[in-house]
Amino acid sequence: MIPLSWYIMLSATLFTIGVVGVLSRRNIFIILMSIELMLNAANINLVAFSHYLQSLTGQIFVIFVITVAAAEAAVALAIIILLSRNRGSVYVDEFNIMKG
Amino acid sequence: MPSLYQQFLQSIKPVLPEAIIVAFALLVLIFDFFVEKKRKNILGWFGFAGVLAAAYASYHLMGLNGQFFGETLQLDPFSTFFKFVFYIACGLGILLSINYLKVEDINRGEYYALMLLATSGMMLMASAADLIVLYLGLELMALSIYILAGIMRRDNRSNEAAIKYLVLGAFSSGIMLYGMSLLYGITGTTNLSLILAFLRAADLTNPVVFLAMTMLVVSFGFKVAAAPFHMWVPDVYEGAPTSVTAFMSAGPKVAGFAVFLRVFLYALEPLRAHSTVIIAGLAVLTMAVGNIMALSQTNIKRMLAYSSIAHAGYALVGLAAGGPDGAASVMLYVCIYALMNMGAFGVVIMLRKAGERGEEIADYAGLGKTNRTAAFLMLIFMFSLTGIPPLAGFVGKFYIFKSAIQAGLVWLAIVGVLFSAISAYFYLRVIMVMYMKEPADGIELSVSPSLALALAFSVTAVIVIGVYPTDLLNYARASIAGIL
Amino acid sequence: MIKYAFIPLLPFTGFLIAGLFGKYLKEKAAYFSIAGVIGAFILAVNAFFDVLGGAKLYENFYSWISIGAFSVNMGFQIDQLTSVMLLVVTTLSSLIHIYSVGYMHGDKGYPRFFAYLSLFTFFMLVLVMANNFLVMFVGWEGVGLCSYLLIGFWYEKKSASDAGVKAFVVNRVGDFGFVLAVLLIFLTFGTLDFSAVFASVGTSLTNQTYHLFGGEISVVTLIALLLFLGATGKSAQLPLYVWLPDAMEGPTPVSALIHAATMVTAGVFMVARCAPIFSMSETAMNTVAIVGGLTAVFAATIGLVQNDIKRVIAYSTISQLGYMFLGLGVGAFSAGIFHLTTHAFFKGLLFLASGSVIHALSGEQDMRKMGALKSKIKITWAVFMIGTLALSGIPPFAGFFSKDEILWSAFNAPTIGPLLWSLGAIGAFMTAFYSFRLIYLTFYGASRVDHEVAHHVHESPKVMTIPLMVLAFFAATIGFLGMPVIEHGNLFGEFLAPLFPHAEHAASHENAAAEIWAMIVSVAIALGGWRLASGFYNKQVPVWPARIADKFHGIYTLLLNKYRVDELYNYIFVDGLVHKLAKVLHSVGDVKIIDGFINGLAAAIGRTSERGRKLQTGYLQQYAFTMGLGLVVLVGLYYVLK
Amino acid sequence: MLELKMNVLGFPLLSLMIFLPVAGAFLLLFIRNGAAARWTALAFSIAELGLCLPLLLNFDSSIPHMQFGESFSWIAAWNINYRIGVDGISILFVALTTLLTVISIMVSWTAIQDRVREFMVALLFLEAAIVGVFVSLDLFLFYIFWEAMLIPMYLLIGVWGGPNRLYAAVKFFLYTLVGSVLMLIAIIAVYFAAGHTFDVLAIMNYKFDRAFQMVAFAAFFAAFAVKVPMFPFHTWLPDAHVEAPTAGSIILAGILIKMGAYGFLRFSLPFFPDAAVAWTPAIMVLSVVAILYGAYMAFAQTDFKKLIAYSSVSHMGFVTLGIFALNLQGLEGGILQMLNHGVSTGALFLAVGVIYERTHTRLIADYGGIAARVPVYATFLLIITFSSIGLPSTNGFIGEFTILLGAFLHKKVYAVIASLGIILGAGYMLWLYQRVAFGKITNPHNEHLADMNLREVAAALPLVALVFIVGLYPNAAFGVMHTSVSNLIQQVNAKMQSAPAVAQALGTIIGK
Amino acid sequence: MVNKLLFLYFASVILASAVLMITRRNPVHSVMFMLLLFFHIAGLFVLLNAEFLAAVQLIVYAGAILILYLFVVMLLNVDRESAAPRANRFWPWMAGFGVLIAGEALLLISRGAFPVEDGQSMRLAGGVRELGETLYQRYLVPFEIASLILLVGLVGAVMLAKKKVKEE
Repeated sequence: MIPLSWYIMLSATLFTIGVVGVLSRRNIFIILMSIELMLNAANINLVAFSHYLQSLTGQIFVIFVITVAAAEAAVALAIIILLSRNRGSVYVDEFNIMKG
Repeated sequence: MPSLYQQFLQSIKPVLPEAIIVAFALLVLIFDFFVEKKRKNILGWFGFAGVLAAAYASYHLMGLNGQFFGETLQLDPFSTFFKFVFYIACGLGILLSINYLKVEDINRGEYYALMLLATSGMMLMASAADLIVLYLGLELMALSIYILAGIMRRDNRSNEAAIKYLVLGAFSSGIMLYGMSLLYGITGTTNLSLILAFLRAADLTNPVVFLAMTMLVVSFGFKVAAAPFHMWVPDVYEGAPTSVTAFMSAGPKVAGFAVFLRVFLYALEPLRAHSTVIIAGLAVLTMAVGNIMALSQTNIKRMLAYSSIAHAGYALVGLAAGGPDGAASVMLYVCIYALMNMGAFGVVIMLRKAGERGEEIADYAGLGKTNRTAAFLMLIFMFSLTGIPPLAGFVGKFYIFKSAIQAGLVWLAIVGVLFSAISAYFYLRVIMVMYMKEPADGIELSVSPSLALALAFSVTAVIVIGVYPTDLLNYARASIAGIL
Repeated sequence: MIKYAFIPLLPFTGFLIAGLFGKYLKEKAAYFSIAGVIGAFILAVNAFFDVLGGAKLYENFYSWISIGAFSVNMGFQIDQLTSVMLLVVTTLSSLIHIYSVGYMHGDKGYPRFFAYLSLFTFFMLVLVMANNFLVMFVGWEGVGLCSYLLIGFWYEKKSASDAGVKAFVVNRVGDFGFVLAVLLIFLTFGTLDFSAVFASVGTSLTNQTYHLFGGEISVVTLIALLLFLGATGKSAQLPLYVWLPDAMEGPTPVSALIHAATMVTAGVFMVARCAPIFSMSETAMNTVAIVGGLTAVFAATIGLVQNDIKRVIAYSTISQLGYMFLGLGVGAFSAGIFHLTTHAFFKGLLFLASGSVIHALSGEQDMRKMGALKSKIKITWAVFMIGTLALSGIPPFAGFFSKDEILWSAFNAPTIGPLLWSLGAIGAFMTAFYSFRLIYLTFYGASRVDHEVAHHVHESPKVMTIPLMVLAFFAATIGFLGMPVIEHGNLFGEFLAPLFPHAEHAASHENAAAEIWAMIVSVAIALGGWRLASGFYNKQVPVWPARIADKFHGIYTLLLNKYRVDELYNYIFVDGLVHKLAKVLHSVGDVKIIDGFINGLAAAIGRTSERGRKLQTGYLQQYAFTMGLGLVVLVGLYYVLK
Repeated sequence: MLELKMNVLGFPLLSLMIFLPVAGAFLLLFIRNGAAARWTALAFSIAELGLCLPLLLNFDSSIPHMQFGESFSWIAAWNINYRIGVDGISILFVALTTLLTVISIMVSWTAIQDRVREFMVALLFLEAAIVGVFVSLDLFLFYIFWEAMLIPMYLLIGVWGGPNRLYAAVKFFLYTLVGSVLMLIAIIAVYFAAGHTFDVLAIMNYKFDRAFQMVAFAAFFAAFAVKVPMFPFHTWLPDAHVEAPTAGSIILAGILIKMGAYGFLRFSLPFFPDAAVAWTPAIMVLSVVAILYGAYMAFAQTDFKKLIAYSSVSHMGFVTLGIFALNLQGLEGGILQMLNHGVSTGALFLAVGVIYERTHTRLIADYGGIAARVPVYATFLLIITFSSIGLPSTNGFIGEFTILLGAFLHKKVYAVIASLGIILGAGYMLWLYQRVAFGKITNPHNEHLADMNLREVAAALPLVALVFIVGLYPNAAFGVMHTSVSNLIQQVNAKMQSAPAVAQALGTIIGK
Repeated sequence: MVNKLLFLYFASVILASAVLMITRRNPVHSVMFMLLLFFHIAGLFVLLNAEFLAAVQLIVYAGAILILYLFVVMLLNVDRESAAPRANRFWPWMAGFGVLIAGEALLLISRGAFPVEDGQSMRLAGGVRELGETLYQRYLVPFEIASLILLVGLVGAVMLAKKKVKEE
């Protein structure tokens, strides 16, 4: 049988990759997708736990996470459209009028 | 046999306030189609009525306690207390917006709907008995506010605020979610009471528990603007429309503290030994960052943003203190904070008019001469934020530091009061500019009945609570009694 | 005996009327002042006879300060010493008041002047009538205040106001000692009442000693020395005499008042008053005597070469005060007081007469611009002459008797007696010399008066000359109250004797022959001084002084510049210890260190804030990174907290 | 044990005294006209002064208890009560406060032309807060008033002050606030240590353990030492004084800085006697340093007000010296000296205000020779100068002497060194007077200086009268405070855990 | 054993495509790798007996959300090769920081204890049906909230992204 910790290790690694993506890529799309990576990492955890704990809550949680991700993506992409319309750029390091 | 309607009412009763808010939000969305652009104000007042109705409902449901809907929702005095704070935040937020939206030319019905939906999200956060509800309530609130922050579509700063808030918010909820998943994995449940029950019996040296807790600290810290998770705050506060900033500085932050209290003082109570240290450390850092950074700000919104970070720091002191008194002090504090901070933003909004941002502190020069009332209100709010008696801000801080000392965190209280003394400098600077500098040229204010109402309410509250805090204090203490 | 409270209160009323209503009364204000002082005089005479009749006048009006065991009454006492002082003060004061009517005529501060004079008299009367140390201190400081006001009367003159400030501040140095003495007296005796304190002197209360600067000192000595420090300030003794010569910046009647009747005599009076304490301490007595003797000589040397007529007299006052302390120091308390009395009359006379001279010369004070005035102002010359004879100690004028008694007592003092006597003798010689130098330079020789001034030389009005003549009469005759040698000839001494039972060293009159010899020697010395002065200065054009001045140029300039003590004090205390140090302390202590720290702290926080702003770069990813970093650090805490 | 004697007057006198000025301030909010605002404020302040009459007449100075007491539950959850009362110490300060407020309003009559109404509102609020500080018998209530007073004072300095007012106002505010917040912590700590009470009288009877005392005393000290101000926490004072308008300076010097010393008396000593004794040497040294240092600073000043401000530092050094002599003489002298300083320095600032209003300069060098033009003024200034110098028969002497006596009985060396301050005091004050009043008129602007008018004389007269009344009959003041001060000493002695180091009086020293 | 092999396969593809996703210059490529990743996560879900979720993962995540991304990427025309650097200049630090996080997390997790470490994996009774029942009974409120969230997303997207004719 697959040890539970394998799943968690996998998800932790995936989570980290997501974090690295968020921290290093300039393209806002990639950043958003990296965040999806983080969510997916959590999802893997939830499903794995759900399976090992014999509890459905984890799976339910995942459904909601996916829903939220969808809504978030919609809003995020709308804002990106605005930004690219107003600024002509999708690179996050160009969005720094406000600082200090 | 009760009628279907009665059955429905009976079943929806525990979430009646939330339902009312949501219903009004939906109605606002629908009416939006029929109200012409000039008269969108009506939608604002309609939304305000919704808040009042929900408050009335909450008032009537005050006796209804317990877990509902498959133990996902908790009704208790604690959540009710916070709901009232949210009503204040939302109600004031709407009142502040009504005229402001016209000035900014973002006069749209969706605005009020989103504000109401955000409020319902906060309410769900406060009464969440399950991590899932907590997560969803938080996302509902956050998502609404991302949109509100970016609602000035052609304004670069508003766009930027929205994207920064959204990306960082999503990043933090990613962390939170991961933390929650770990917590679920360890305890096998997402129900807060069951988590508490599990942890009481569990081996707390398990590093994964610590990891999960830390991740929750990070994401909740993000919501309440605790350093070092605060960095979005100044930019977002500055970029967002001022009315949204006002709402944002009160609502989500208070909601953040609601879940902070619920999760850390209740569900994760067995981990207090660790969480106290972490929260105390965050409190110090937050107070330091907020107060020190505020010193050199020239934009009043940014200044208030840092000030709100600092205030989160004080509230964290109360959280670190823990126990019924610590919790009550946080509750009292955030309530008072919401009032005075929204009042201050109200004055900021007054200065905003077409063609002039009125956001620089220098713009306030001579306000004490040109508009005595506005200046006087700002004076009261600034002194209250500083924590000078006999204004409400003092009572809040007093309770916080009292709880900290009671919990033996004297050093934390000392750090707190010292930073609070430093904070006097930047609050005084506003007063100084208003009263002690000559006005550049005539400042005209955009005053409206709604704004006047909001300011009158908050200034009265700030003074009355300052002089006679007994009732509010007792209410806060009673609200936490029996839960912790 | 409540009526005697009016002795000070009448002049005070005069002060109030002249002060408050002077604006409306103009020169009429003087009458109220004079009436007040004369009233006081009459009461003083009354009191004198009461005392003579054996009455002990002691009265407490009310409890002034009362805290726990500390209790001081507001009250007065009149004993022999007081009654003598009362007479001296009120007489002199009355005459000076009257004289001033003429002298100050036309001055724009006329009413103010009389108000101050009356206030001065009031405080002096309070001082002498006090029945405890603290009430005495009221008068003590009060006369200081008045001297400040009167010396600086012509306040538009910087030198005048400077002199006023100097007088007060130097006096304060003395008061420092007085206050400490009072504190120590209270600590030792538990009371400040004179009679109670003096009654306890010598009891076990005074057995304690203090360790001071490595030495051991008995409490009585300490008290006495501290009191004497006060006296040196008030009575212009070394080293605190510096204010007195400057005090002649005030109008001449003021100088007369200060130098003769009030203020400077306060120190002498106080030491005499505290005779029971002083007598208990040999150290203190010797200190008093030596300081007195040294001052007598020291001031006389300066007097030798001064050219300002009032300045010469001023230094003579210091010198004479030295004699008084010399007398007190050797235990001849009544002799000291006697000299105080005679000195009051002849010094008052001299000052007022010099005022008359100055008045005649339209304000000229420099003796080098005088000469040959004898014929022009005859009355003034005559009284001046009497005063000078009295001062020089030429019999039968008053000064002779009192000074001689002091010298004789000094001679009889154990151990240091001869030394003290020689100091006194040297002083006496120089006194005679400079006194007659003054006479010759002023009234004899060739006229060096400016031509313009010369036309206006005139005798003073009657209102000035009559007081002069009265004073002259006393200066000539009052000495007979203290006849030496003759049995019961010393009425004065016998009157005061009950107060000074401790005066062990008081000169005995048993050795009459020796006393007469000593008398002859001292008269010879005085005459010698006179002769030398006449040899030097009784010429149309004196040559010798200039030659000697050339020959001993260094000493001459040193004397002319008053040993440069003023400059030294100025350098060390005023400039150095006060102004320079104050500036340094201010710029370093307050500005650099304290405010530097505070402002530096504020600036540091401000800089932190400015630097912190740079951390808030506006880059979204940096914000996210900070969050991540926070997470990592918090998670890392696990290893700390575990 | 101290009790709170309830008020039996039939009307709440002390509450009235706190809230009458507040009522006046509210009334002023509806008055637009500057002249009317002045009269209203004056009327209220005089009415407040009038209230002192029943206060003083009905006060029983033979008992040490708190009188005219009122006590209501305020914040029950924290056991906070609205509890007020006066004893022989605080009653004097209340009276002084009301008097100086009237005078402040009178001197501001023409000096304040800008925003008169707001000025008067601030002044009345200030008065209310100060009276509140002196009558509070609940630590929380006390702290409320203590801090509340910062607001009007900040505004008085900042809005109506001199050219550098912003710096001065902020410095004043921050300095005081930093000290105060530390005290707040200590207050809360005391609350818990003494069994959840803020009741001053109850805390007085509670014995704290020594370690706690040491720390809590230090925290209270922080607040009070800044307020007094003691060396080296004094640098806010010169700035604040210099920039404040005349009325502000009068209140600041006259009353505000007394609150620090009052705090020592009311709280530090009875709460923490062991710590007070342990800290005494340090405080005595600081006091002596303040006396000399303040005097030296005064010598270096070229600004009229700054000089007086530094003289305040010096004089307040005497006050703390007296208080921490911890004997009857020192304590009573210290209290009296506070009143004296209130009168004298208040009058000095009044004098500066009068002349500043005419010349608009505070530089000493711009004056000189004005005695010839303004004799009444010169006389007034002279009297106050000598009161400040401590001439016997004026109030200043009584205070300084009794303090020196107390200090001398405590430890001689302090008194000896402090006495040097008397010399320096005469020096800088007379030098000041000389530079201002004497000499020839050097500044042509002063040629046509107008003398004090009737209003100004009327404002000055009560102060001059007090100078001599206290100077000649100080028992009027001592009599009121005797019982309370003796009781304070007894209380401290009774609470001392180590051997009683506080001498009741001379009994132990003299009675051998 | 087969399961373990399958897991290893899924895991390695997931990680590889994740790394590729965040490193590709062209966002369209990234989206493609994301797609690959989602498929393999779905595979993992199957492995964990969560077939329904696997389907949701594919339909909603891959089918809807990812397509939305792709759509916007195309819309904004940012898919072409750009000379601009794809990562900020701190990316090596960030990568190192990632290693740090991963190290820390893995360390804690490896030391951590879970209630069920190697428990027998068995099939949950009811599967989709059970899931549905739980969702609509116990988790009714969250479900309603989710609907509100979607509504907010909808309103927000429409309001923000729509181009008002009058506005321009």
